Amino acid sequence: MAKITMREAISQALMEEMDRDPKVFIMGEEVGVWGGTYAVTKGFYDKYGAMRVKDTPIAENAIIGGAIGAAMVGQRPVAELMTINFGFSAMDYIINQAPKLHYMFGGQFTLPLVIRAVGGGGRQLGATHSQTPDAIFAHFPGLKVVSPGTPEDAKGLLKSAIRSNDPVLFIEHATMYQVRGEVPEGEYTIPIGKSKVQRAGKDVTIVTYCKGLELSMKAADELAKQGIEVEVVDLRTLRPLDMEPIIESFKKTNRAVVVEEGWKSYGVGSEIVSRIYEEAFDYVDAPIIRVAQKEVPLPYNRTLEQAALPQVADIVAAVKEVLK
Amino acid sequence: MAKITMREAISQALMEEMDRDPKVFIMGEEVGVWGGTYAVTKGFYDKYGAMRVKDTPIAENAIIGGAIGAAMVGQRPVAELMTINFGFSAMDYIINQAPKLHYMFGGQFTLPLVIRAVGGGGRQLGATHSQTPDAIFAHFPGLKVVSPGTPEDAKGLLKSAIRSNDPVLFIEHATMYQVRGEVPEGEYTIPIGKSKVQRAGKDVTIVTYCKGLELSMKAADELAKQGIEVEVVDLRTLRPLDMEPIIESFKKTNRAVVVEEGWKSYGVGSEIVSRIYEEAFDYVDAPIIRVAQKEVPLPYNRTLEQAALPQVADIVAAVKEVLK
Amino acid sequence: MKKEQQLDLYYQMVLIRRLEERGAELYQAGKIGGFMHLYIGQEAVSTGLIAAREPRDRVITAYRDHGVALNCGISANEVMAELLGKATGMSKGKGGSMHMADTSKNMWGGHAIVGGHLPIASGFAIGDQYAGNDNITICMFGDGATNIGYFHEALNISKIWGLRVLWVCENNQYGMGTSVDRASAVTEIRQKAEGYGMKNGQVDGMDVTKVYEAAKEALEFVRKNAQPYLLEIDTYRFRGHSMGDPERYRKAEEVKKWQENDPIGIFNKQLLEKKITTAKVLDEIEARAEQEVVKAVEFAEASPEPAMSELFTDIYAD
Amino acid sequence: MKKEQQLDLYYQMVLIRRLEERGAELYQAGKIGGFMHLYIGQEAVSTGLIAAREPRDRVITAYRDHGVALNCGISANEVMAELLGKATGMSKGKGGSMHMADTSKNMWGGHAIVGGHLPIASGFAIGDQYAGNDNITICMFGDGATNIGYFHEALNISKIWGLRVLWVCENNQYGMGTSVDRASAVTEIRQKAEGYGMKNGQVDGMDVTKVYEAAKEALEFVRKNAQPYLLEIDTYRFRGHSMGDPERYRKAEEVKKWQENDPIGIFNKQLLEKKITTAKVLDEIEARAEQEVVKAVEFAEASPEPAMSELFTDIYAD
Ligand SMILES: Cc1ncc(C[n+]2csc(CCOP(=O)(O)OP(=O)(O)O)c2C)c(N)n1
Ligand SMILES: Cc1ncc(C[n+]2csc(CCOP(=O)(O)OP(=O)(O)O)c2C)c(N)n1
Ligand SMILES: [Mg+2]
Ligand SMILES: [Mg+2]
Repeated sequence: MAKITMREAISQALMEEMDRDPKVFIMGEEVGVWGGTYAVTKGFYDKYGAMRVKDTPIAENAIIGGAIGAAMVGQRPVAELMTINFGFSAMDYIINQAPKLHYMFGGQFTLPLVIRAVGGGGRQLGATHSQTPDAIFAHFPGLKVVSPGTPEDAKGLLKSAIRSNDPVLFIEHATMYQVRGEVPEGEYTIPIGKSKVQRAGKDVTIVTYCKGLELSMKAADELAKQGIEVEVVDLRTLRPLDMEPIIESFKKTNRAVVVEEGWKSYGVGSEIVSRIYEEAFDYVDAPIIRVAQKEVPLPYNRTLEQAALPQVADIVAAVKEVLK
Repeated sequence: MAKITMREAISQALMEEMDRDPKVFIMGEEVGVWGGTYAVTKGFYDKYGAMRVKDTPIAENAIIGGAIGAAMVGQRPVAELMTINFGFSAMDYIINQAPKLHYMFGGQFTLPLVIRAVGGGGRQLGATHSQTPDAIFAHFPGLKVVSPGTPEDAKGLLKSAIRSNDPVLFIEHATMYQVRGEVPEGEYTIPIGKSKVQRAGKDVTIVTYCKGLELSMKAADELAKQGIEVEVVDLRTLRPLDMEPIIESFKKTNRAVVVEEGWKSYGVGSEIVSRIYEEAFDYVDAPIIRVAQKEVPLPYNRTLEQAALPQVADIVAAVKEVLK
Repeated sequence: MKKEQQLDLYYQMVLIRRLEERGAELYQAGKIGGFMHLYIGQEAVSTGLIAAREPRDRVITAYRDHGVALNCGISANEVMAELLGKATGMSKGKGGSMHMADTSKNMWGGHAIVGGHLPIASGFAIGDQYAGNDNITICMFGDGATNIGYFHEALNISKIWGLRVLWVCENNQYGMGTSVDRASAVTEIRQKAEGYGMKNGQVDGMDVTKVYEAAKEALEFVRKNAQPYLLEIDTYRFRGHSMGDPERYRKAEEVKKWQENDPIGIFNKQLLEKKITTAKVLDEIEARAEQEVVKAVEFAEASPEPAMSELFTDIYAD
Repeated sequence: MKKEQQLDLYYQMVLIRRLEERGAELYQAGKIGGFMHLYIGQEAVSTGLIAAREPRDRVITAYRDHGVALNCGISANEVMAELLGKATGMSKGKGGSMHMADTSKNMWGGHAIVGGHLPIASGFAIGDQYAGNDNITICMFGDGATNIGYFHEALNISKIWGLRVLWVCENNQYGMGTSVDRASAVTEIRQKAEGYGMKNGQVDGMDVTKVYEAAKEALEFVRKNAQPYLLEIDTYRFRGHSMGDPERYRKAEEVKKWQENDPIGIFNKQLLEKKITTAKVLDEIEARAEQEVVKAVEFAEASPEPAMSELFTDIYAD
């Protein structure tokens, strides 16, 4: 297995799918000549040309609305939101159009459409540019919401997203493009809607995804040194949500911590916690703890920003708390 | 106490506040000459004139963005979204601007702004027009989210919202304007951020709000006939969330059902359930059940639509289930 | 236009009128729910416009869509069945009045978010440009829709990318209760095209022949030049915005004045004055339309409700 | 312009340049984080524009805001402190480079959602109209921002309601890496005003005197007529879009050509050629600006970080 970065993994997935299927094209701000603000599509413009790598105006509705239209008539667009925060400027398309058109017209057409969006805080971009609002997108039936935490998953899931006939919101994390991980040689896909045990353990179950996975794996390392064996389950897909590996793990550990980067209230953790109690009530040995972002708009100042974001130490503390 | 409709209650609140404070004005689509699509501002245009009751173009960003601007420079606008679904077309203002500007600029100015929005399903308006997406707005610190279930609360809370120096999203329900209830004579306000026991009981706690309250009260009546005494706690405000009366009630009943009209996954109930377990773990006698909308875009056909929406019978069944 | 085609257009206009008149009754009787927006008074617009398209040209419109659905060749049966929320409607009863589409007829709906379908229309044209064909997307919308940001983003991208879109503004003078001059910086909607350096035109929407001709010309321009075109069609809705309109915003005289300008009456007169046909033939056509509507109501009423399992069908395609 | 004012403008332009040059170094040194967008090359735009306003006129701009913050009278100390995220910044270190405001100076930020502040600017003018005063809101934005829906909704409402807004497009030829002709249907941004029947103008943004005069005229029009005005100011950014720009989208020759057109150099030459002042005076001004920046850096570096309690302050006002 090759060790590559998250950026390379996503880039490879895009390229392989564009090579495989001429219907796949990319559109978004600065995806072409610039090479992608996070350099994910570097080299694509020269390789595929302006028709398949479309630089758009700053017009998020034209981007996502346009991708929806192109998908309805048979293409397979991958639309890029420079950051997920700009998705709010095209929100109607993401939550009110893409997830409903197939249903509302009785299944007459499909929407094979991927929206790639860069999310996450920690880069001192200030309150409007630093959000991890994944939970709000996951609220809408008809949309698939994917957010991988490893290069392997990113590549395999993005390829599945592009092949899916449904609209998929694919959320990446701005601080994880340099994360390295092993990726299988050659062609592979990973199914959407499957959670995965990323680290086996027996004492506590941590449920998390995306940036939370990075933090949780570090916390698990630290806890291992103290003799605590954490099992880390990665959601990978927020909708449709796969609780099976989580419940299985929980029935073994009877204790859980849910970790996400976004705000706690009405967040991803709220749903996971509710489901664990619903589906494994008799196995609960201690209150499940949510580790999440403090309920503040993210400030620019680095120290304050880091204080608002969940940290490895918070996870370690939470695990110890559920083990009390 | 006078018995008035929800429509009258909201209308009275607006009028009283406009009479009290010349800085208060209304802007939105069809709020003026038409008299409001739900007739809430009927007569206002003639009484207050075009400057205080502003008919806007169909331009949700200009409406909410404009209200934000006017609030920043010292007015107290009440902006109306014809339905909350159209809020998605101005989403950046609602979740990314209004809740953050005060904080991001170090508190230099305030945003005394109310966004009134009509939500809810059940009127065969189809998937894009029938949503109860309250949870996604409640996810954002900096915004206050209020959604009353009785005329008394609607009037008192709307008056508080208008007097608040923070942005408040005030969610009404399209099918509840004819609901009647007693309202105190004369001037009163109800504080934002206070949940309330709307019906006392001892066997089970139902936590709900808005349309869910109407349904839950009916369910409670039905259950009372069968000798089950339900306590109904009304959230009234989704953010900031007041858990106190809920936890107090739960410590007495040890059983709860959470009822909302919106989708279950990543919904309001998820947060409430998580909090009850966090704050009253030792008092739980049975798994808490969430009653909510089926995870489908709402269809036009009446029978299907009603099948997707939570019904009184669903609540009754859930209460019996938690009592098993 | 050949005589047959003219008679066919007359039939279509009458069919729309009759079907909606019956629809309004069924709505009052509680058999149709939700929002229903009648096209009565505007029939010449979509009838002339759609007559000018090639079958491969795609059509997309707002929620005021019964007329254009019929013009595109969707049967009265299906339209009525959808209104009644039946399984036999073209959207299986899930869409209702505002969401009528039949992609096999290149009719792509029926969309209820004002202006929301304009970027989607650009998207159709992006798809067609990508596929390398010269299909045109005909996108219809109201005057009110030209004030929302969607309009701007869609028109801009259609111009810079050379997309084959015919933008058609049905200027019926009001967006709900707000007259054009109260909502729009310019009252001639076609002037908005100037801000995009976009070719544009304006035509009387009460005269189906004029609409047809203007549409033909515009479509030819779009097809040939691979450039968008904004066509403003001036018209008037004779009824309220939707079924529950208090109509406080316009005077009875104004409505009356326009109603005297009935597009069906105008066309009827033209056909007779130009001696294209006889009153008897037109009467027969009207009777046939009437009959079609009676049949459609019977069909719709007799049709089954969607199965309960439909609630969970078509949420996802895979 | 009086001599003193001209010298003051010269000082402001040099101050912006020097402050940003130091800012760039501090960014490279890791003392400034987030996104930082330099104004270098565009100094004449905000300097001439703000000089033309009355103090009661409100200013709002995008994230490229250091220059206009200084022009509005915010001190170099505060600008530098905000860049370093210190408690002494005008936004208490919570806003950073993109969010500089001081409402006591009628500078309302610093906004990072492209085009997002345009409807807010309309809102300021709505508030002022409601209050019955004749304050003007000066709203600056880039060429790229004119393609988003926010622009359209804001301009339209300003026209129909007769709002006192001076819309100022700083056309620096690119939105990030996308040149105006690749993103906008019209390359003269002022032409977009035609779609709103809005008065408009265009001016060379490398010449501070011309900017000042055009702004004066436009402001007078807005104040007197209670009508908006769109002023396009043509300029160029000498540096990358933000600190991490690979600059693959423009040729070195193009940048060089524009850099030869340096607004500070042009003004310097004008002042000398018109014999308004001497090289010695200008050198002194430059030294004073330099000194101000040195002081500002010292001030910012010595300033405290915001207290941890600030994390939870000002989320709500009540
Ligand atoms: C984004 C959005 N805002 C508001 C509405 C509510 N609404 C439905 S139709 C309408 C008026 C539209 O007027 P116009 O575009 O002129 O079309 P017409 O009804 O005259 O055919 C409004 C405001 C909506 N559906 N979508
Ligand atoms: C809604 C939105 N989309 C995308 C971005 C990312 N972005 C930041 S600046 C910028 C370019 C803006 O160009 P222009 O308006 O010309 O201003 P300039 O940077 O040239 O001053 C982009 C695309 C954003 N901040 N907001
Ligand atoms: Mg109209
Ligand atoms: Mg620019």
